[in-house]
Amino acid sequence: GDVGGGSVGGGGGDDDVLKIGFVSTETGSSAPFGEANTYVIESMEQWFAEHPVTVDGAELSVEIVVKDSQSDSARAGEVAAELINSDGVDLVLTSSTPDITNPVSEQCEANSVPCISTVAPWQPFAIRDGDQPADLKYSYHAFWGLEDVSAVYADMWGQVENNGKAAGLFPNDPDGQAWSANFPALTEDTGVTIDDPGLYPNGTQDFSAQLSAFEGHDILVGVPIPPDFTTFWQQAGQQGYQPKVATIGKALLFPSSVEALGNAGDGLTSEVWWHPTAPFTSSLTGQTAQELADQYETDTGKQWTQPLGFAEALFEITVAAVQEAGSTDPDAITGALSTLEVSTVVGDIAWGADDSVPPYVAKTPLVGGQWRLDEGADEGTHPYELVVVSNTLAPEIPTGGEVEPLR
Amino acid sequence: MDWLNAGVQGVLLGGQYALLACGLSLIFGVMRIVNLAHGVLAVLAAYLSLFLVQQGLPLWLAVVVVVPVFAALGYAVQRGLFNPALAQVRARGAGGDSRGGGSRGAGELAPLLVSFGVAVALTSLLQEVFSADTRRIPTGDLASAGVPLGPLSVGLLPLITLVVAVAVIAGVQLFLARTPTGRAMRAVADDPGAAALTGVDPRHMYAVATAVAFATLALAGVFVGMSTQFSPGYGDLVLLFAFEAVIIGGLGSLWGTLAGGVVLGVAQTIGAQIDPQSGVLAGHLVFLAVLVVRPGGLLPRSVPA
Amino acid sequence: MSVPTVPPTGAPTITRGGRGSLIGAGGLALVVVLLAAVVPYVVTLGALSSLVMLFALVILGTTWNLLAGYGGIVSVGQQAYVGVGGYALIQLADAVGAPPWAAVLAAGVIGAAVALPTSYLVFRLAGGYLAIGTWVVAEVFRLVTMQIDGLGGGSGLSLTAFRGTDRVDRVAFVYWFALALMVAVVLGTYLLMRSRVGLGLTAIRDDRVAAGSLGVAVDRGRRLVYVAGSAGAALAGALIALSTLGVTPGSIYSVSWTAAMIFIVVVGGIGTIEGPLVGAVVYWALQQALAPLGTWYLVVLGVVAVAVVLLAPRGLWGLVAGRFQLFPTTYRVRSGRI
Amino acid sequence: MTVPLLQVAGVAKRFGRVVTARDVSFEVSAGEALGLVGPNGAGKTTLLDIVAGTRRADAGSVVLDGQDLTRLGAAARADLGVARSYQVPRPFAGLTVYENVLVGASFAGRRHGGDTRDRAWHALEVTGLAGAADTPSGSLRLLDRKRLEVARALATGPRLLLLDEIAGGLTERELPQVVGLVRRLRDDGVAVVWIEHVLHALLDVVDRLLCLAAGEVIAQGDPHEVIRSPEVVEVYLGSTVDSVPGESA
Amino acid sequence: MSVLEVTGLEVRYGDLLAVDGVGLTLAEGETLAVLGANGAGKSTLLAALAGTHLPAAGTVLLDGAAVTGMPAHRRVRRGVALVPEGRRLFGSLTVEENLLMGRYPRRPGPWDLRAVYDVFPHVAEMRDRRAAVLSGGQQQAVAIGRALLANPRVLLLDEVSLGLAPAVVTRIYDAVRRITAEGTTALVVEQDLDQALRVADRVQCLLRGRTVLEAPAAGLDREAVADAYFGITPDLRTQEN
Ligand SMILES: Nc1ncnc2c1ncn2[C@@H]1O[C@H](COP(=O)(O)OP(=O)(O)OP(=O)(O)O)[C@@H](O)[C@H]1O
Ligand SMILES: Nc1ncnc2c1ncn2[C@@H]1O[C@H](COP(=O)(O)OP(=O)(O)OP(=O)(O)O)[C@@H](O)[C@H]1O
Ligand SMILES: [Mg+2]
Ligand SMILES: [Mg+2]
Repeated sequence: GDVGGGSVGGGGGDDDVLKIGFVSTETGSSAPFGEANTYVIESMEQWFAEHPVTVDGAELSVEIVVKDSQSDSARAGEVAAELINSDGVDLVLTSSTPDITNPVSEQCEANSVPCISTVAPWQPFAIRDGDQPADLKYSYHAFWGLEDVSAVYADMWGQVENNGKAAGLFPNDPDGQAWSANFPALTEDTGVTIDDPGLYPNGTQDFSAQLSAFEGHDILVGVPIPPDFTTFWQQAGQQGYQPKVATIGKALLFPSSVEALGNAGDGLTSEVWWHPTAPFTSSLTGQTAQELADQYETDTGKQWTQPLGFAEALFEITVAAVQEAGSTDPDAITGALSTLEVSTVVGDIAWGADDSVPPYVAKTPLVGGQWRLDEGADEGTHPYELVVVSNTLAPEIPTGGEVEPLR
Repeated sequence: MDWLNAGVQGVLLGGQYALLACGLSLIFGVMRIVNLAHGVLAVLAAYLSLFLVQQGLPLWLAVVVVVPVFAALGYAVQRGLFNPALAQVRARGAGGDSRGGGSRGAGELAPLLVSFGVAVALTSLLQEVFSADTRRIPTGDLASAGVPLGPLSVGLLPLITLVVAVAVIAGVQLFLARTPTGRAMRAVADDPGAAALTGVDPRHMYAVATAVAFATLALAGVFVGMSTQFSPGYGDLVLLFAFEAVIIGGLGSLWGTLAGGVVLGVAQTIGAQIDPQSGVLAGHLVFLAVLVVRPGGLLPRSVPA
Repeated sequence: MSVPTVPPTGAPTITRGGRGSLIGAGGLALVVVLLAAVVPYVVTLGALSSLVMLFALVILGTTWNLLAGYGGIVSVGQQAYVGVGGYALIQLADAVGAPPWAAVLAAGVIGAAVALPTSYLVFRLAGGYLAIGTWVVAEVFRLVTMQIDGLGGGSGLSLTAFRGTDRVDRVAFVYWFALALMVAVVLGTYLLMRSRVGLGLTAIRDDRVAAGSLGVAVDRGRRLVYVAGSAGAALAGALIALSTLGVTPGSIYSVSWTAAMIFIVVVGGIGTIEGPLVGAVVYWALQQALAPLGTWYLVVLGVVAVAVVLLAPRGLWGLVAGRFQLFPTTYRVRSGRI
Repeated sequence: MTVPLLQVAGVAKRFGRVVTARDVSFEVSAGEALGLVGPNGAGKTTLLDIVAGTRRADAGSVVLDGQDLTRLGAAARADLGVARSYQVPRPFAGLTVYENVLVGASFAGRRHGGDTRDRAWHALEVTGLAGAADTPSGSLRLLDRKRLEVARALATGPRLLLLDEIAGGLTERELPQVVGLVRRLRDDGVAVVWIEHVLHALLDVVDRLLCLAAGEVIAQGDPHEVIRSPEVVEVYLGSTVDSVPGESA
Repeated sequence: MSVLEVTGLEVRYGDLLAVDGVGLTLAEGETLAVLGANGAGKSTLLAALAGTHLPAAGTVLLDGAAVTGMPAHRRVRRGVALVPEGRRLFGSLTVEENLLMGRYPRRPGPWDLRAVYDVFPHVAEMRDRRAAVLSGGQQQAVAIGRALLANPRVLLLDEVSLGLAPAVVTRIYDAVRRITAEGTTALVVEQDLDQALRVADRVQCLLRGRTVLEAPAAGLDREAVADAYFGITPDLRTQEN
């Protein structure tokens, strides 16, 4: 036989089964990202059991193989290779943080298997070495970019009187690098200059150097990991640094991390990539965003999180692409993805439609939000609420108020 | 002014490291165990306190509960896991039954690997129980409160942490230096076999040492839990800093550990003041520099060859 | 002048390994032949990729055992060289354009070249100090790497040299190459330990001062071990990068590599050539079998580590093998005298 | 016996306040045995360390056969023919007795050429350890450990042999074996320096005696004269005066 | 009633039977010297009496109560104190702290710090030094002092002269004689026959783990004892257990 001919390879296997591989993050430091994945994968398995995918009149049963990246990029690449080469999946889904999406996409490129990824701004996904987007043939990414974040941020900052000076709190990780490399130029046009004292390593325990450099900056912007932001924000309080508006990516993503800030989380702003009030519905289940979020809260008892919609969207995209391709052949799926248009629970997604991004990137709508503390919240309900305060980029998503300056 | 501020903040940071390092130093000094589970155990203490606080206990009462619980846990862990592992170190040291294909047994690595196993398993168990979400022990306004100190403003919580660290270290140091039990503990550290000949049960004494270490670690865990957001894996992030504090200070010297924590803290803040990217790196470089100049640490209690 | 005041009486028979060892070695050779000539044709490409990880683990375990088990240098910082190897591979293959096999070997050489000056720092320390010191050195490597823009900073690098190659060719190449490398490393370690140098190294491990008084060049010996062990870690790092097609500083410089090495060596049986082989297979098999359990996988891993140390202190190999050695390094004296 | 094999001149060494050697000088020729006595803590072992190169002196020189060893490390000196035993034995616990001795024969012993294994075996036979060749050295009892110390040193085929308390704890009947071994070595042309508190054994074989107290040579020369000198009687052999080492510094 | 009574004691290291059916009795205030060649099993016997290496068979009665399987640290509290081979002081503790470790079992009795300093006046002078920097002879004195502070019923001394300068040996044994003269019951293992015969009331000779000679010390011939070491004196009253 041939080398590696022991069993199916990628794209092989039964023609009446759609085998989806999912590299999720269930353990390790990024595990909160994976919680929504786990929930959606389970409900999708039920859904597909009752609703097989119909392709050209033939019914495909759907099988989902999940592997845990353990929050480690080497492990992510390893399990992606296993999914492709041992499990023989037809395509690979993955999400959340470039540390995971990029190695998975590399494996898919090397093994000629389609890969659909999300929950990572497109710049750190696309730009892997040097400053040019990589030339990817099998990877398709759906998310927004830093130009969108900066526009949203600028709009939010415009709602609060400020001196046009912003302090940048960027870590030395893929997100921080992308933020610090792109943000200053992007916000300059809006009259805000960002002072970036340099990328600090994750896990930094003392931010007094940053705090002394930040004095006199009305705006704080950054993408720290949650523990680092808590450390920073507390030390800011202790050492008397008080910006008018603080817009923080990543660290404020999950309600639990905002809750962990105590009262100090009130009024912090952040980009919002998915919100239950958005007027979108799932192309698979027909659930609205609100229904999906409510269902999640009922089933898990936890507050809804933004990755939820995107986990759902990954499956919507998959089914649409396979139907468009008319088969599970990897090249056919890749071909279908390159021009795919689909309306998902996170909004309209279309590849090849936007010349300002690489052809394998499809952008999703982005708005801005502010965390508001509900002082009178009952025991057992969630004390913080995320209110949409900026929708210039996606007017279809309704706002719930204006940015209030920090107290 | 910035430099002064950086220095002061560094000292406060050092207090945090020293508090965490105190138990590490005790275990390292008495048993030569490099306890890799120290960080995650501190996190466990934080979770436990948080749980109690969520049950409605005031924080001080939670601490009063958690510290003795951890002392008991330390006693049990030592008797159940570390003592058997240490027995192998000694078996190897005495040559013991080393007959056979050159295989020498885990030897001095046994405690290291046991603590590693505990760390890995415990981290995952914590995640299973508490999920990977980040938490914090609520402190009201304490966490972000500052107190003016001359021209500077320093955090109240870090100040309290430093004071507690100094108090704990002084207490443990006094216990070791002045009480018969402390003396017996040092004797066991020198020669457990000879200590047994004076009526000390080395295994019990080791367990007492670990109990004390765990009590201090629980306290450190509570302070970690108040001052930052923690998740099951958070312990690894600060474990190395605590080790550095122990080693800079020198084996077996708790005052050294405090000094080590402060040196490391100041190195990090001053380093960050020079270049915000390099705070942690500067701490590491100062650590290595100290070791190059004084391979025994700053204040080693010179232990005989 | 010299000793022989008593005439040689009843010269002893000195043997190293017996028939058991020969049979065992034959068995091992057979396994290697099977791995080289049969396995690739009967398993999936995915299985081959994960076997590459097994081979890398064997190299990691074997070289860490060289360090700790034979050299007495308990380094917790070998991830420094895993990282150096990974980055060197990608730079050589992508930026310089070296063929992958040459890039891997060169990564090993670079690892050795970095280890040599580092050893002067590390050797000032001993015991727990050395363990923590090496860990800090590895952190310094990671932090410095993260500050070099050319190395991708905190994001790391992707390996692009393989883009466009046929995947079967790629997987097959990496597989055979890793297999050959593993065999070379294990055999090389064995021959080293069997040689006079190996005897000297064991003496250094047991008592440095006494070894010195008997003419063993202690510093040179330890340095040799450190440099060779680090070169091995760098080779493994290069293989890992080759197989995962990229590196990120957090992952390739992760202390979990060293944790894996310690697990492999101690669980397998330290101070033997066979131990790390057994340990690597156990570690890899646990990973393969239990990874779907998510969190519980690590719980099991931790419990296995504790259980083996406490219940089988000489490791799994010590448990099954007793006096038997597949790779005989010790001498047995059958005295001519009574 | 014209040019001494070993020339130690003006050696000084202190640990903090404790002086363990102050301007110590002595010589030993090939085929000569020098006994080294003195109160506990006088600095005998330290002096041996300095000659063997495991410790560096603060001042002074060590010359072997006209070659200055002062800057050489222990291994280099072993290569030149200096061998020693340790007062507190230091076996390679992970190796068998035979392998322990093989280390001596394979490194410093290599300069003799010939078969390493034979040399190792002879050293075992001479010291009466041949029967224990396969025993893991870690499980030897104290006396056999001391024997192993001597065997390892012999396996290097030394020109200068430094022995540190190899007779302590032996019975009256065992002592003559040790004495005989030292005598044979000396007669073969090896220079021997032997530290020993078991005086009658020492006096049986040494050609000269040197007495050290608090780091200073207080008597040197004919063994029986040295042993009768008042200072030696006072600080070493027994009188009311308490010799507190280092204290006189 | 005898303070210590041992019958049929067997102690093993793996397959090796190091002490093979030894019996002995120690009356109050008596000093017994145990003699024998290297490896005869003397230290092993003491280890079994002190509880650092538990016997495989036989009984050890202390004041009539069985302590055979009791670990060392509990046996000290009952009054068995061993001065081990090689002194084994706590190097990082001061001399006085080392002595105070002897007080750990808190047994009442005549020995306190003052009494020990009286016997070893030179030790008093260096009470604040770390034990590690003492010379061998000084260490030996501290080790004996430490054992005395436990106010033992039985003091076990294992080759306390090993590696000591002649002057020191004399002084140490002077002290031992003074201690036993004050009524402390002692069991002494000693290679130096002259010293042993001078300090002991009775001697017991071991050969390969068995008792080969038991006799009062007074008038005993050195040569006879030495012969017994090697089992070449059938005419002496030997006792096989
Ligand atoms: N590393 C060290 N640090 C401090 N003091 C030391 C050190 N090594 C030895 N000493 C001291 O130096 C002195 C001489 O020690 P040395 O071992 O040479 O004595 P010695 O003559 O061999 O005694 P003995 O007959 O008891 O073996 C002693 O007081 C000892 O405590
Ligand atoms: N830890 C041990 N492991 C194995 N065998 C041992 C051990 N200790 C002693 N032995 C053996 O037990 C026997 C008795 O040893 P022991 O030390 O009791 O003799 P001893 O009479 O005290 O001799 P010495 O005069 O040398 O001190 C010896 O054959 C010795 O080899
Ligand atoms: Mg000496
Ligand atoms: Mg003995």
